[in-house]
Amino acid sequence: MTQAQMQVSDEVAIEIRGMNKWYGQFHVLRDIELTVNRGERIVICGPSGSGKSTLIRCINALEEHQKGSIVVDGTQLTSDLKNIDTIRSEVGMCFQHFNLFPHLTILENCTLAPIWVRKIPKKEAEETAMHFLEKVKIPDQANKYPGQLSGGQQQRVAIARSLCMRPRIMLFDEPTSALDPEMIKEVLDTMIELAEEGMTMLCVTHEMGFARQVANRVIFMDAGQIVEQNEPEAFFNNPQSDRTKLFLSQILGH
Amino acid sequence: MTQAQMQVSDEVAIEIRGMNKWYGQFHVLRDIELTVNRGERIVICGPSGSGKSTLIRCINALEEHQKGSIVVDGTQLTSDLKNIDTIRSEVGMCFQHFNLFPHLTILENCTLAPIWVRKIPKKEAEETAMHFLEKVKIPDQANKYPGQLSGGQQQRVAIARSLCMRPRIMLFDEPTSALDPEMIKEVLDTMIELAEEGMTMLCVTHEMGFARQVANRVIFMDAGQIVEQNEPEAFFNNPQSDRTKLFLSQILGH
Amino acid sequence: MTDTNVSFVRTEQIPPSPPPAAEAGIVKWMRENLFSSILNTVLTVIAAYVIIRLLMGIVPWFANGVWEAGSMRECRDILAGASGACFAVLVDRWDHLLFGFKYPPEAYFRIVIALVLLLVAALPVLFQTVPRKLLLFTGLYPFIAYWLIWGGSLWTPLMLLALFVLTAMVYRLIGEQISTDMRKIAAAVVGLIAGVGLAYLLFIGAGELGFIANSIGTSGALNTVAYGAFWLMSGFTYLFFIPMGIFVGYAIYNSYEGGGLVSVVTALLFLYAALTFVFGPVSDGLASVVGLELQAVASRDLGGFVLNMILGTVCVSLSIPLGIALALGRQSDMPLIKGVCVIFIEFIRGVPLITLLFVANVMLAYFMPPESNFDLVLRVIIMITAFSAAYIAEVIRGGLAALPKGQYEAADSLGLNYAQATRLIILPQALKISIPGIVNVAVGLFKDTTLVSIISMFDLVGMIRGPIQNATEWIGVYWEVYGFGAMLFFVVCYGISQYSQWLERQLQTDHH
Amino acid sequence: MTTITDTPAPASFRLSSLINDTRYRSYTFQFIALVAIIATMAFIGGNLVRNLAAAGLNISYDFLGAQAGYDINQRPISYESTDTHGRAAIVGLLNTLIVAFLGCITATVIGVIAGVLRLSPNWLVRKLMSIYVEMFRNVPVLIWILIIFSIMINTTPAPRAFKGEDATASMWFFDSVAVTNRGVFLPKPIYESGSLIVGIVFLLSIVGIFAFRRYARKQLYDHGKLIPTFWPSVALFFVPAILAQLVLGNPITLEYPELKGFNFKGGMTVRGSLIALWFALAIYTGAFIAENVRAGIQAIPKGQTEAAGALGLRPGRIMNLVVLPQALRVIIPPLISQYLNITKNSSLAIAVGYMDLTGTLGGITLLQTGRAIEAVLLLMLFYLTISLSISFVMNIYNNSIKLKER
Amino acid sequence: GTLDDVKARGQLNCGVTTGVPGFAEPDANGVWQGFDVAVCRAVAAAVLSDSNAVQFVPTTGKTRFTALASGEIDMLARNTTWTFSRDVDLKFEFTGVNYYDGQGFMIPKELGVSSAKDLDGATVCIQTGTTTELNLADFFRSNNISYEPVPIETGAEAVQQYTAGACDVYTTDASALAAQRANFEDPDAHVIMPEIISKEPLGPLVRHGDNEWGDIVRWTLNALITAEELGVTSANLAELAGGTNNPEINRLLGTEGDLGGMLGLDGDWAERAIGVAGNYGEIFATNIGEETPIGLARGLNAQYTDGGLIYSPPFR
Ligand SMILES: Nc1ncnc2c1ncn2[C@@H]1O[C@H](COP(=O)(O)OP(=O)(O)OP(=O)(O)O)[C@@H](O)[C@H]1O
Ligand SMILES: Nc1ncnc2c1ncn2[C@@H]1O[C@H](COP(=O)(O)OP(=O)(O)OP(=O)(O)O)[C@@H](O)[C@H]1O
Ligand SMILES: [Mg+2]
Ligand SMILES: [Mg+2]
Repeated sequence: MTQAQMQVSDEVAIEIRGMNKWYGQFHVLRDIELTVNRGERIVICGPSGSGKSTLIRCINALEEHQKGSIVVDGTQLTSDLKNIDTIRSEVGMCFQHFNLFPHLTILENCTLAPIWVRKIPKKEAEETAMHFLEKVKIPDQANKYPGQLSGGQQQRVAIARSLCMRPRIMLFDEPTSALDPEMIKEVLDTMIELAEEGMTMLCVTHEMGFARQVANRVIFMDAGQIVEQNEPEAFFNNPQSDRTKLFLSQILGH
Repeated sequence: MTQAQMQVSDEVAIEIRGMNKWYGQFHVLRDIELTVNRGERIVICGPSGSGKSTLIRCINALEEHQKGSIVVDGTQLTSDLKNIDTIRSEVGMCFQHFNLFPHLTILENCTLAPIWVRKIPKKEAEETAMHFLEKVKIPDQANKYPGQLSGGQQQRVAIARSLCMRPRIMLFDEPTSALDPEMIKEVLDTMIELAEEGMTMLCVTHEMGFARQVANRVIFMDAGQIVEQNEPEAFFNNPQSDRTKLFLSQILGH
Repeated sequence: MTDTNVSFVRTEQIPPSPPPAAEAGIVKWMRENLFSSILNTVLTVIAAYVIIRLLMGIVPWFANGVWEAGSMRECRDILAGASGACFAVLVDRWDHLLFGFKYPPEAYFRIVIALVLLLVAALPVLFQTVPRKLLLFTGLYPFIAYWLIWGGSLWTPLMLLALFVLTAMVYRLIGEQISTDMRKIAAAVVGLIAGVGLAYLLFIGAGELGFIANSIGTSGALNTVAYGAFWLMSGFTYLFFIPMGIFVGYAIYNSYEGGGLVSVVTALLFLYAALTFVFGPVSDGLASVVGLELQAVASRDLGGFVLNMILGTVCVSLSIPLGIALALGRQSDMPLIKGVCVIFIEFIRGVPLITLLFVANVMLAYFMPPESNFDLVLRVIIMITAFSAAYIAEVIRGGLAALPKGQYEAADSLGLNYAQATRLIILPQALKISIPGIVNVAVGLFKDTTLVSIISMFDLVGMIRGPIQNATEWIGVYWEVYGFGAMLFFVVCYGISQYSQWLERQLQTDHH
Repeated sequence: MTTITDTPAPASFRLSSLINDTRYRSYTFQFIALVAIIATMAFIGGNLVRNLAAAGLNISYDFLGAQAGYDINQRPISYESTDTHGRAAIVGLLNTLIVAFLGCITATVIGVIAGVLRLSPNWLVRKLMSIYVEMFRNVPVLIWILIIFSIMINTTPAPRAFKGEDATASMWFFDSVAVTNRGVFLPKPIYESGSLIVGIVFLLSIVGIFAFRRYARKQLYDHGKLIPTFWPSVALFFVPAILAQLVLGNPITLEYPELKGFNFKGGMTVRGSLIALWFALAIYTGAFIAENVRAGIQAIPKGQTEAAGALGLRPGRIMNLVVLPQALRVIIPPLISQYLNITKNSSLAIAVGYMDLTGTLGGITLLQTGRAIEAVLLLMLFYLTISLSISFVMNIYNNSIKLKER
Repeated sequence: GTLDDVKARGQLNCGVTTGVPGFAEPDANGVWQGFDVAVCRAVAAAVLSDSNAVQFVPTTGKTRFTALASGEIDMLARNTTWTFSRDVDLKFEFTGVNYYDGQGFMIPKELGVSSAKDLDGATVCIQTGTTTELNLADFFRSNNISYEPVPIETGAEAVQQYTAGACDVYTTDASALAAQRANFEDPDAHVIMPEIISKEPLGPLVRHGDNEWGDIVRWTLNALITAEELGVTSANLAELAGGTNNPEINRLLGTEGDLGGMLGLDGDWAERAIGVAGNYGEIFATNIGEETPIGLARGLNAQYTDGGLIYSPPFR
């Protein structure tokens, strides 16, 4: 299945306008403009330190931006905690290092936020959790602790944990880069499945195969700016900017 | 370049005769017989726990053997401290975990032993050190601390540190197994270069590409015994013993 | 030039054989462990000499020990000049050493039961494998122990327990069970009460500050400065007493959606009201109907080793929550709160415990309202708790720092708020890492409880240095009593520290 | 690329922003905390004022200027019973510093030795050391102070045992040192003209030792010559000064302690109370330091020793050049807190009659003047200052040797 | 006032020492016994009609004044010397003297010293916690002789040092010296020197400002003294309380006049106080007198009629 077959609506899911961010004096993100429609699957790539992580962390309010606006699902991201809460419950996030809670079982990991944030009864939350664990193909591990799982399994649990909050948008920050090669596939498969269901996704990754297969759009960032964005085929086969060409030559040659 | 092109002399570098070692009641090394000529490059492989590390640690007197004899460069390895010193200054060793001294700069790591053991003036020792650091391609890191380097760089420093003692024999104990894939190549390149210069080398490794490319001889160990040894081509293409076949099938299939 | 004959295949296995004879047996052990080098041989000889000399001194003293005598003089007569201990003092003053001299002997069994139950209550905290259900007993234990040790009516601890349970129920009721409209109303009411209450307190406080300023007066430069500062603060408080009240009321009202603040404040208000108005009459009333009385014992009458144990356990358990709060405060990014916590922790850690005990003894009473007169044991508990809280806070801070940043971020990204993240994610992990450290602080603290002897409390050491050594019949005893005291502490502390080491090993393997 | 900058209007301020807006939230909380702190202060302060007035007391530090009236046996600075309470407090403070300083040094020495011996290959020594460590770590320091003091008093002879024909005790080192249960009496140097030169020579020889060690290091670095330094240093320490002493005709003489009347007279005295406290603190804290040292050494991976060994370094050098420099970084932070503990535990001095800060200011002064609040506050202030200075200095040192990481 | 507090509480809080043989020490059963303790019990009996309604609060030298000032205790009956500054500066009220003491010296006989003036260079063990240090410093300074003070916290430890020879001389109040010597292995090997270098009038004290309460403590003590003077003993108390022809006894025991009412107590208050352990002389004899291990002679503490200083103002 190619990206063309997945439906993209016209509804805007994320709208970023003139967003700027500084760490102290260091200008990490410069005038970011980005509109993501509902159902879009966007892959973000770029050299290390180019601000990819920072960008998607801003969308989730894990980092504050200093200028410009971010509107997620109609909610403006301001310093108001209520808005932040609303946005966070709309947006799920998967980290490079999974960040599962090691003292809770897989099931508890998945039900914690639904119970405490969404105030869903425990039983119902557990049913939902089992549903998503089945989806990521590890229902049988539900009562184990994260430490007993392999990296790939852990990452899938992390995805399931986010899904349990029933987010409308998922952010992924290099979800496979901490994994051994055999496990990467498991996780990518899960993500592809998710994409097929029409989840809006922003994914920082260097897995170009994944980008080709599922992305609607590939964004290339460098030095805190969006340098180029295009549909995957066009992006890979016919990059425009020199910076992109150089980057692609390194990444694909590797 | 293949191994045939590197010269091997008839001079004996290491001679091990009927060597046995026990840890308590546990018989780790059994009747080891091994002669290494000057300039030979030997790769030792075998399943985990087969005694590979123990063998090469015995050659360096890091472990005591209880029966049999080890003669390195004409010096018999006894519990006599003088002999141990002589042998250790002839034999360099690289460990899996590099074991750099974290409180000393790279340069100090490299000059410590030459100054204190070989009594080489500091200036001269530093020149030698820089020479070898250049050889392993990290002269610019000389004044950093090990903690500030990547794993591959650290392993290369470890090699340079051994070389600074101008050993005639180098022992490597799985020098690349703690490294990320990208870094393995850096280190193997350095080792290949060393091999090309005719250094006598004993290397415990599972990098079969490396073995094919540089080794004169591959030794397969199991349960504390040398089970099979042969030239790399013969060893890989036509293993004799069942144990070896099994092992190779596992390792190459991987 | 290449060695052509490299290929070799082993056809038969070499079976493992035992090591050569010289490599085994006691001789080898001795050689390796005692006489492996000249230096070691010398050390062995020296060590052996030291041990023999010590034994030569101690063994006869022990062996000759007199166990039955009425006084030191009788002991001396029995020993007739030979070196020997007078253990009779231990027999004679056994009760006093353990329980103090005022605790009613017929109630000793109560303390023994309380201590045994303490072990049971501690089990689920100390060992993960013990059924979690026992934690319920741990929660009940303080009330049981209070009743057993201090006696009085069972209704007092029971009522307290009931109040706590009720408070928790009120909290849940407001927080989770009632409808949003009801919660809005509750929020308005509670906000009003809390706001007015706060404004009232601030008003009083402002007056108090003015009072202080006036009583300092302006004689002398330092006084003038203090005078000004107090009036300034007073003015500040006057200025804000109404706005603060309104604001706090409004804040509580406004937070009805989250439910958190409202339910916490409601629960606290409930607890306060219940304690002041309901608690006394009801428990007295119940007590007059059905007694359930144990002979009451005043805190003052506690003594001996039991006092050390009580001070140790009570203070450590109380200081853990305080320590957690301090540690979290110290991690806070609000400078004022962080500053207060840092100052508190560093101050407490910078002064010796006995100066704090002096404070408990000579100063604390001055800080309390004139009519309140709580007894020395309580004051000492307050100071020791503050003391150990500072140390525990540092241990827990280490545990917090050991948590990867990713845990905080994951909690944030799931939408958990600070309180939830802290309670559900951060603390459980940080505390687990900190347990060995906390146990070490506890051991140190337990040993330090002997310092209360310096402020005239009759703990084990106080008992020895006071009544026993000054008793007419036991003037001159020394080694026996101190040796006994040292032994008691050793047994307990060594046990605990072995536990903590076991736990550390356990945690290490957990991580892999 | 377009650079539109339609920055959103900052969210309008509402009262609820004070709680819900991350920009104001922390200020709000801090403001509330500030008011709460002030209110608590008001509560405590008001009570204090009221209670003091009721008791007819006032806070005043005038007593520090009043005559103390009591004697102190160990006086680092001159002090008479006619001096003020303030001066008595200073004497006490100095005594605290003396015992803390001696205690820290001795505890470190004991701790390092015991810690290293706990890793000894010798089974007996290892066991003995772990008995020592466990015994001291698990019994309150107060009990140890009392026990050690008692041992000292009862096992060493009283001065009068040295008296008469049938003396049961005798002095050590050719009648120059007397060990009694009142303390140790040592010869005291008397400086006559010329002794200044001897002193200078001695100082120079100490400078010389350092210079020599530098020279030796330089020889090694420049010419690869390894010069032994231990015995030459020892020789340098003693020989020049002794030579100068002989050449100048013994300008420095020793005054030997002599039994006169009740006590040994002349010479120097190290009082029993000081020794007992010093020894008790050192041996108690030494047990803790031993554990830190052991942990520090064990924290160094075995690979470090092996790598150094494989480079041909001998065990002694491995210890000095590789293991100890690294172990030190692990040992220092807990060592700081042990030093602080010694200082704080020295406040138990009064149990053995050593007149430290707690014994003077917090003891007799408090008792005589009844100024409990003032005395206790001052006492805490002094201790706090000492503690903070120690940890300040040690932290600077600790930071200076921290390992560099990525 | 304090009286109401005590009555409301039903218990008298009385500060004592942590243990001085004969004066205040808990016995093997944990019951406080001693000469100072008897005063507390007498007051309790007078006020609360129950000599056991006393909470004894052990205090050290450091804590005693704050304990009293802060209201933790109602009265302090602990060997506390009545001095000007304590009375005036620290704002306490001494309600009388129950024991006239003085600081003395004890020294082993074998040293052959007969006068304190010969103690030049001696090491002196002092039990800290009272006026001892000051007296000692004054004495040696005025006599221009040197000494080495060794301050010790508890009597037991001082004795230990002294007997081990760690000090040559032991100084504290003469009463304590005698008491402790009596318990030595060989009491005769030690002598108490003739010099008494200070006046140590010891007596109970209360807070300044509550004169009613001060009066009760003062006159309870005086009642005990007067009882001895008038020959009222525990043996004949009941009989005399029935009424005698000695008006002074009658006033004391409440059969004549209303002295008790003036104090805010009832008429039998003195009878109850005396009933606890007898009159002053009996208390002395049972706790510290020559028949006890403490073995103190009455000396200065004899009634004025016997040449001592014990003297009570008249009950009228
Ligand atoms: N907390 C911080 N404080 C200061 N600078 C930071 C901080 N976090 C990130 N940076 C800097 O911001 C820049 C962008 O970081 P970011 O993590 O977004 O890069 P990235 O594109 O995700 O890189 P990578 O591929 O390595 O993850 C980097 O130069 C980084 O050093
Ligand atoms: N110090 C020791 N004491 C006891 N047994 C040991 C010790 N060191 C190693 N052994 C045992 O000796 C055997 C051989 O160990 P060795 O480290 O030489 O194996 P290896 O072939 O290097 O394995 P690997 O590939 O895992 O490094 C193993 O069974 C190991 O458990
Ligand atoms: Mg990143
Ligand atoms: Mg190995």
